[in-house]
Amino acid sequence: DTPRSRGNVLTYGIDQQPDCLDPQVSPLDVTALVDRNLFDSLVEMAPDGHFRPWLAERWSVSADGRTYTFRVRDGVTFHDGTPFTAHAVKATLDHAVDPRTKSQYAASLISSYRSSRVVDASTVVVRLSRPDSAFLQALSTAYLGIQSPTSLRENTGNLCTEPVGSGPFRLTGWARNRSLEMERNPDYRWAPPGARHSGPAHLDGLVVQFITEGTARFGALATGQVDAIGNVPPAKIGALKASGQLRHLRAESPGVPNTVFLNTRSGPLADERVRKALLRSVDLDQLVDTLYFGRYSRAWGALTPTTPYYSASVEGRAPYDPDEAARLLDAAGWTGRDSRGIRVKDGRPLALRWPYIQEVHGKMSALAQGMQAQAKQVGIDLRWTSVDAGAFIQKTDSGRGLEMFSASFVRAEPDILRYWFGSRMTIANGGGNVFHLDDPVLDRALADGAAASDPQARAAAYARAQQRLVDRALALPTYVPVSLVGTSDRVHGLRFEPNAYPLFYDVRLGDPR
Amino acid sequence: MTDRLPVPIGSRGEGPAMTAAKSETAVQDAATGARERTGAVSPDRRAPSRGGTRPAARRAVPRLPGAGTVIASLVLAVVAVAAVWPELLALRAPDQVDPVHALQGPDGAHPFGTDQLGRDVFSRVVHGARLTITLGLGSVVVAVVAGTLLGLLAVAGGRVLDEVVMRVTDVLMAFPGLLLALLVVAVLGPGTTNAMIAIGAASAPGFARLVRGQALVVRESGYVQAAVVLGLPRFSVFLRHVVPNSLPPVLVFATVHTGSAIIAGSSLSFLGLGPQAPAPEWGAMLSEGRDYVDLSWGLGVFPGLAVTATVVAINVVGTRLRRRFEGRTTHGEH
Amino acid sequence: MTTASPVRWLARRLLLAVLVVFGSATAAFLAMELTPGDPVRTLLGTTPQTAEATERIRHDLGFDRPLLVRYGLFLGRLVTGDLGTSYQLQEPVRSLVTGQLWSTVTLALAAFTLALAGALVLAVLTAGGRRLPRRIAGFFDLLTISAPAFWIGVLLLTVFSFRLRLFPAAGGTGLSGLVLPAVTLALSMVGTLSQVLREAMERSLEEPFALSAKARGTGLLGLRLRHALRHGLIPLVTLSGWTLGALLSGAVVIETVFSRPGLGRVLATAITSRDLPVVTGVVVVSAAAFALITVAVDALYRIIDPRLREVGT
Amino acid sequence: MANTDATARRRLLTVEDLRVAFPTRHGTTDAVRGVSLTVDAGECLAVVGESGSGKSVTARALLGLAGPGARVRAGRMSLHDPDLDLTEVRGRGWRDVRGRRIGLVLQDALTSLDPLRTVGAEVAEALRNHRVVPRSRLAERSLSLLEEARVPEPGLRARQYPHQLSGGLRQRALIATALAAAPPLLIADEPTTALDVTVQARILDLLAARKEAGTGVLLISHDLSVVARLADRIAVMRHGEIVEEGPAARLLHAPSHPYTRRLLEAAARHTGHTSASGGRDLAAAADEAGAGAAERPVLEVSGVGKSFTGPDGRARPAVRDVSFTLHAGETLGIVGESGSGKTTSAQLALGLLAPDTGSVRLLGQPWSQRPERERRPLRRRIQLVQQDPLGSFDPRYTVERIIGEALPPSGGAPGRGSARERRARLVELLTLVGLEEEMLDRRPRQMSGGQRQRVAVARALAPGPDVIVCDEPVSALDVSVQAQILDLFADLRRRLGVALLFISHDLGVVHHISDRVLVMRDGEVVESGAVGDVFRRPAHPYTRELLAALPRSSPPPAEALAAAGTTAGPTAHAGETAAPVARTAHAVGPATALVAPAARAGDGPADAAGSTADVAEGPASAVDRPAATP
Ligand SMILES: Nc1ncnc2c1ncn2[C@@H]1O[C@H](COP(=O)(O)OP(=O)(O)OP(=O)(O)O)[C@@H](O)[C@H]1O
Ligand SMILES: Nc1ncnc2c1ncn2[C@@H]1O[C@H](COP(=O)(O)OP(=O)(O)OP(=O)(O)O)[C@@H](O)[C@H]1O
Ligand SMILES: [Mg+2]
Ligand SMILES: [Mg+2]
Repeated sequence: DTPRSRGNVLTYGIDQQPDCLDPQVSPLDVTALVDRNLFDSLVEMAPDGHFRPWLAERWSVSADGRTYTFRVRDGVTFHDGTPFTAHAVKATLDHAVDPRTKSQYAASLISSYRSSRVVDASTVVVRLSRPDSAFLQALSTAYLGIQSPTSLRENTGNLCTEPVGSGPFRLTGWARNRSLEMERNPDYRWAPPGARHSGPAHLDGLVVQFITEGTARFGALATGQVDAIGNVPPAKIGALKASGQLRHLRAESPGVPNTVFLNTRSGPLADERVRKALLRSVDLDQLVDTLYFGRYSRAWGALTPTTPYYSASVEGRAPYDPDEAARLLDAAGWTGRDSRGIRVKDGRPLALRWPYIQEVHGKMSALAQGMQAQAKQVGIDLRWTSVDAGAFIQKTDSGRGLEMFSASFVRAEPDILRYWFGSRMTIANGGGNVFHLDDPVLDRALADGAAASDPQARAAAYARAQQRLVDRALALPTYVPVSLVGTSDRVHGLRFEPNAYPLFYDVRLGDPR
Repeated sequence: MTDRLPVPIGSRGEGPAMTAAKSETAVQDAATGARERTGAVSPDRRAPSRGGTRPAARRAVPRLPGAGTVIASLVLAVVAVAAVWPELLALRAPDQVDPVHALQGPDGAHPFGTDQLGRDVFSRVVHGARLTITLGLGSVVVAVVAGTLLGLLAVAGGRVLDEVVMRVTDVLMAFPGLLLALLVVAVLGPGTTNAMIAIGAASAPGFARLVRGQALVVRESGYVQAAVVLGLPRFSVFLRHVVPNSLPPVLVFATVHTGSAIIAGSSLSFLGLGPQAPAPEWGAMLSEGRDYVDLSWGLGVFPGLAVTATVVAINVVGTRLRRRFEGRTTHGEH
Repeated sequence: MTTASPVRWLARRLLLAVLVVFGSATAAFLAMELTPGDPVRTLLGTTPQTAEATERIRHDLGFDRPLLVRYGLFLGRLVTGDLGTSYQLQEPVRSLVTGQLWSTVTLALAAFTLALAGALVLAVLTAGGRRLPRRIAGFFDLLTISAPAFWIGVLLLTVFSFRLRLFPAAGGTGLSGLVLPAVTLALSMVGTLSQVLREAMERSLEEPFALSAKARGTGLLGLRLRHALRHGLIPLVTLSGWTLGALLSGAVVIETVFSRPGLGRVLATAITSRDLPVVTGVVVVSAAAFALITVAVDALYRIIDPRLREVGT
Repeated sequence: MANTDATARRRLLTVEDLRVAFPTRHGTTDAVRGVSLTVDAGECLAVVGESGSGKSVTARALLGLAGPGARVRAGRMSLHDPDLDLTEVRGRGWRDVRGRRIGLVLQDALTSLDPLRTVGAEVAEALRNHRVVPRSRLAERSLSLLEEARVPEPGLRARQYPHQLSGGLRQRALIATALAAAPPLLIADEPTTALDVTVQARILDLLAARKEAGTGVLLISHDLSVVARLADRIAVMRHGEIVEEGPAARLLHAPSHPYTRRLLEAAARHTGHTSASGGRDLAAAADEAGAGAAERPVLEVSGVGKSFTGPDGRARPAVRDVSFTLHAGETLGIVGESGSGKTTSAQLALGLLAPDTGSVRLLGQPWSQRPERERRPLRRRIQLVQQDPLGSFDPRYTVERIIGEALPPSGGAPGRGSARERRARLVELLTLVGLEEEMLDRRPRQMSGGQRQRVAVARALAPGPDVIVCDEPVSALDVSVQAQILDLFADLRRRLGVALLFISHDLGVVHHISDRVLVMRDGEVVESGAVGDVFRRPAHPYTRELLAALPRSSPPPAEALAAAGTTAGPTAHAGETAAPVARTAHAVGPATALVAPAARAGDGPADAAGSTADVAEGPASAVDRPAATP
């Protein structure tokens, strides 16, 4: 497998592998990464946060914000030869919300979707149940990539394994646990405006190879087994830079950073002072810097800096301050100490249960252990405990049996905050508000942000929301996830899309430059 | 290891013939040959050779402990000290982080270097002994207890129960051990105790077969027949003669098996299903440290060496015990 | 008597094998039932879902029916050879398993062959021979038995792949990608195999027939090859059977360390995501492999040891 | 018969002052201490001696196979013609000696052929090792070798595996392998020990034929009566030394060393030379003790049959329609070759197996038909002494617990108060079997074979049984110990009036102890009757065959005996000076010993050399049957 023998095909090593390639089914990052090459979206999100036409030539929004009318592009064909029309849009959106699809993510992205009506072959009207300023962003993601209606109709059993889109590449093979192969779509002429070229992709093909072990993935890159890798282990950045033939590209992910969500409803963290103490007891600057070798930055707020409407005002609000943490805890009545130095109140130790799933959160174990050790200094016992996925979901579904859990969420849209913190977005309602947080001030700000169409109004509303979260210490943001891509020096033209997934359409393999 | 964990190697009772209560000597040998050689001597071996000049008897003469045994015992002693009183050897607390000094190579202050959080690898290895050994020994205890109960039940409970128990062990053995352990962890959740149970459960069927085979041999023995002839009730014959005489070989095999149990425990930890962080279990240390091996080589080498040395030592000492025991039971004349 | 029984014997063994397969599938089914948490929610992953959607899926997958009914349906499908469709991957389990089987089988066979060859060479060259080579071989055995496979794997990978760049670092498809994982697995087995083989050979070298053979002028090598080896093969075959059986259901840790596809990892993932059809599917396949290997092992005994040909069962 | 012309023969082997020592944990064991011997072509030198006397080690040392770690030294150890100094042979050099110059038939005949290879392959191996014939002729030559070794149907046998052959056939095949490369000297180490009497004879015939053909034979045995048939000269070994050596006739008739005499006594007893006189003696004694009770039946076995299901699912009868009655105070012997159903019969009698047909009554009550729970109270009335005393004890128990377990729960006071009584009872039992009180603290492994069997007997006596079933109670024991145990049985019977069911494959032993005897074959009783009658006038051909196969040393006329006793000088090579003639002269010989088994030589009445003449005439041949495969 020397690089030469692969010809004009790029091999990309990644740690995750897709479960299902039907974009409307899978919630995984890697699905978006792969499907972006197979599917096109109605609209494209520009780096500055506004939307540009793609498969939709143009669109209009009704005054009440609940009706979107799309005029779709001509001359687009799916990989199976089906021409792209307004019917495909309706079929895809209906497919996303169809319970039989068992969508794990796409449906929730367009939870406001009510119905579509095909006016003619090139016009489709989409009705929403409420104004949704995040709707276009949702449509811009790969998760709402448009599928061939023929395939949706006739291929129902195999949508996961034989996805049919209109993207620059089409799927030719998928060996589970090993690799996934795509070849160039020679008819492709409908690249989005943000692309650097038009027409078919430069690459003849694209191979995504699944290499779960970070060291092995890096080794594969270093030995030329692959041309590029995602999720470069931070520990290997030094080696990567030291090698003359390797490059690395970096993009901070938009959305909610890696965040520890706190049980504000019961247990010790129901007390705001304890939450604030917790935030001040961990030296995230140092931990994140050490553990991620300076490649990641710590997060201050509930949105990452690259998310639209990020407010820098939250930065530096809750710095590492163990003395202040101790004062707060004393004030909250956690004054006793047990034999291990953990604070005690009313005979109960200050223990915070923090369950995690090895496969999902295992990679942040070092950070958690660092936080654990530091929190222990001020007398807080962080119980970072691995549990089975079933048990974890049982806990998060009920909001009981845990004080904290961590998650991050990639989405270039501030409305994501509502998903996690909106009082209505409890688990039962398909949201992520595990602890039934009910903060009217926050709710108002989030509602304002979602309803407003004026950018300035949105910015103000989301700034209020972000500040509120920090002021009340409703969550403990840790670090900003970064999409770290390492490439050999033969790889040119690699870019990131707004959600920080690498784009391969413009990539060219050439001589080292 | 990984996938070796399941079988207490060679303990599949009377061997591959899944049934066979009265097994042929050769089959027995096949089973016993696989490392256990617990002295399950076929009962009907006539004794054509008078006197003790059969060559096999020569092995019975216990040799003086060789250098290997001495070194192994020393290693075990050090491990035991570390397990019982880690503070005596360790330089600092195992969970004391020091991000500023993360990933340093071995030097005076940190004989084994530091890990990604700046924790002292040496101290963690020392403190890891207790967990690792607990996990190993604990799972062996689980396996022996469960296996023994199951095996004795099979022998004591009559044909139907025997058949049922044996089919159950067949099924359990058809599950590769690590996967069985994974299933058990899935049911019980990760953690030290559950890992112990998981690994124990994976090797219990092997022990059950061993105990059963042994008990069947004992049941056919002259002294059990003698007790029956004396008119002792079945149950008391079983309790007084069959049980106590079936167990010693099992216990001896358990010592040898402890080594594989430790490796199995570490494998489970390696997969993140063992003791919880920041507990310095050796397998977990290797698992967590594997991305940093090139930055701090001590992190990738010493915990592995610790597992290996401990298991080697247990094997050496266990094998010696086993040999002695064999010498005593199978060639009793000496 | 010598020839009449094999057919009956085989029939009985195959019947038992089928029993074992069904038993294993049942055990897997029950284990999945016992696992805490709502299976439907678990297989939907950590992304929250609305209650209606969850219920809908629960109904679709039949989880709203009583346990016994589900078990009955499960068995029914199993009898017809239908392993079902993965909840998680929405792909037929049969194709999923066959897709992984090749990788597992190549690794297992390669590692096993290496280990067997190593063990044969080690044991035949040293059994009953001079003290020093025996000691060295014995120590090598012990070392390989005692070093955790994942550790050996990480070390080999670091040295031969990252440093020396002799072999691909990850999931190589060709022969070169097979070398390191196979060697790692082989190393973890060779010690046990050679120990067992050597011990059995040495035991047989102490038997009167070996002395007899010596007394008629047979040399040590001839003694090992013509006499002791055959005797050593019996425990070796037993052990090989289990080892291979275990390998065929996947070497989870090795697959993880070397980022290789394989049944083991599929199963491990399926267990954590509660993908019952995949779990039972893989268990059925590996139990079947195991049971068949056991039959093969027993058949081999009969070939190796003529005494067993007449013993039956 | 005598080797008068020994000097004329070609010398094959000279050994002088051979010493073999084994290093052990407690220093070195001197297994052989200064043995000298010679063997000529066409001559048989027999080395006899008790177990552990160093016979096998001597033999193995000649081939460089004394054992790992053995230190072998010799003043001289050489083969002749061509001369080869064996002390100079090293490493691979031995391979030319083994099989080519000296053939060795190992002691463990039944296990000396590789069970995983065909008999033919084993024979061919010897041929191949020494390149006796070209490869192409290996098979053919193997067959002719088997034929020479008197293996019937050699073509079939060559393709069979050892376990498919009977013991006798195996032994012959083994001899064929040893003779393959036509070594001028053949060493046969206990070639007949593990074999049935009927087979023994044929093996000896075979060796005799080789001897006639000019092969020098070094025959090793612990049994003088076996070697008597073949040996030209006999060397008696003890504690690693040759204590006496001389022409066979002289040694057998007029042994000079006391140890030799003891061996002869044991041998005589073992083979049951004399008529039923011994048995009658004992029977008479029993009659006196048991007086009128003698006719009361204690164990009635009527028409029992038992089948075992073979591996192929077919039932195979182990015992068919066996009936017998054992009366109080009587001893009933059961003889028969291996697999004839003796043990099964015993187990049926004991109620350890349920008969398929027929029934057993114990003390007039139904026994076999009852469920075990009801049988339990009665169990103490019928006890068992097993073949392997060591195996019959729980290895963890002390003698006190072993016998204590058998004592009836103390009657009156159930509390601790009876502890002393129990102990007194234990001591009493030990005394009865001739053991000291100190034995109580021993564990099975800390006792000798004889002591163990005594403990086993004490345990059998402890519940106060009416019947004791003895299943091969002495066959695991040394010849000399055997005698002691047999005496013990006789004594106990006389004193306690217990009825014995005595099982053995050894006719001599059964003859010695029984009143009546049952001869079994293939699960059936072929003959039964008073022991004297059966032995003197065997009715069934099989019984005759059994008796005929008994090895015998020619019984010397009494006068000759006396003469030999007085005239034979000390011929022993080593160490021991010959015993004073006077002490040995007056009552030497097998006959004497037989009559008074319990006694040391000299105690018994010198009656009855009157003899086994009739025993000697049986059909001298019968074909070996392959051992039944289980
Ligand atoms: N390899 C050995 N190592 C140590 N001691 C041995 C060895 N071989 C034999 N001996 C000892 O040497 C002595 C003589 O043994 P040998 O086998 O020659 O006896 P034997 O006369 O043949 O007895 P038997 O009639 O039981 O065969 C015994 O005490 C025995 O224990
Ligand atoms: N438990 C059993 N299962 C199957 N077959 C048996 C069993 N016990 C005995 N047999 C068979 O029954 C037959 C008689 O055996 P038994 O042990 O009674 O013979 P024996 O006369 O005592 O022989 P030996 O002199 O060898 O002890 C043999 O063919 C034996 O193989
Ligand atoms: Mg001997
Ligand atoms: Mg018997």
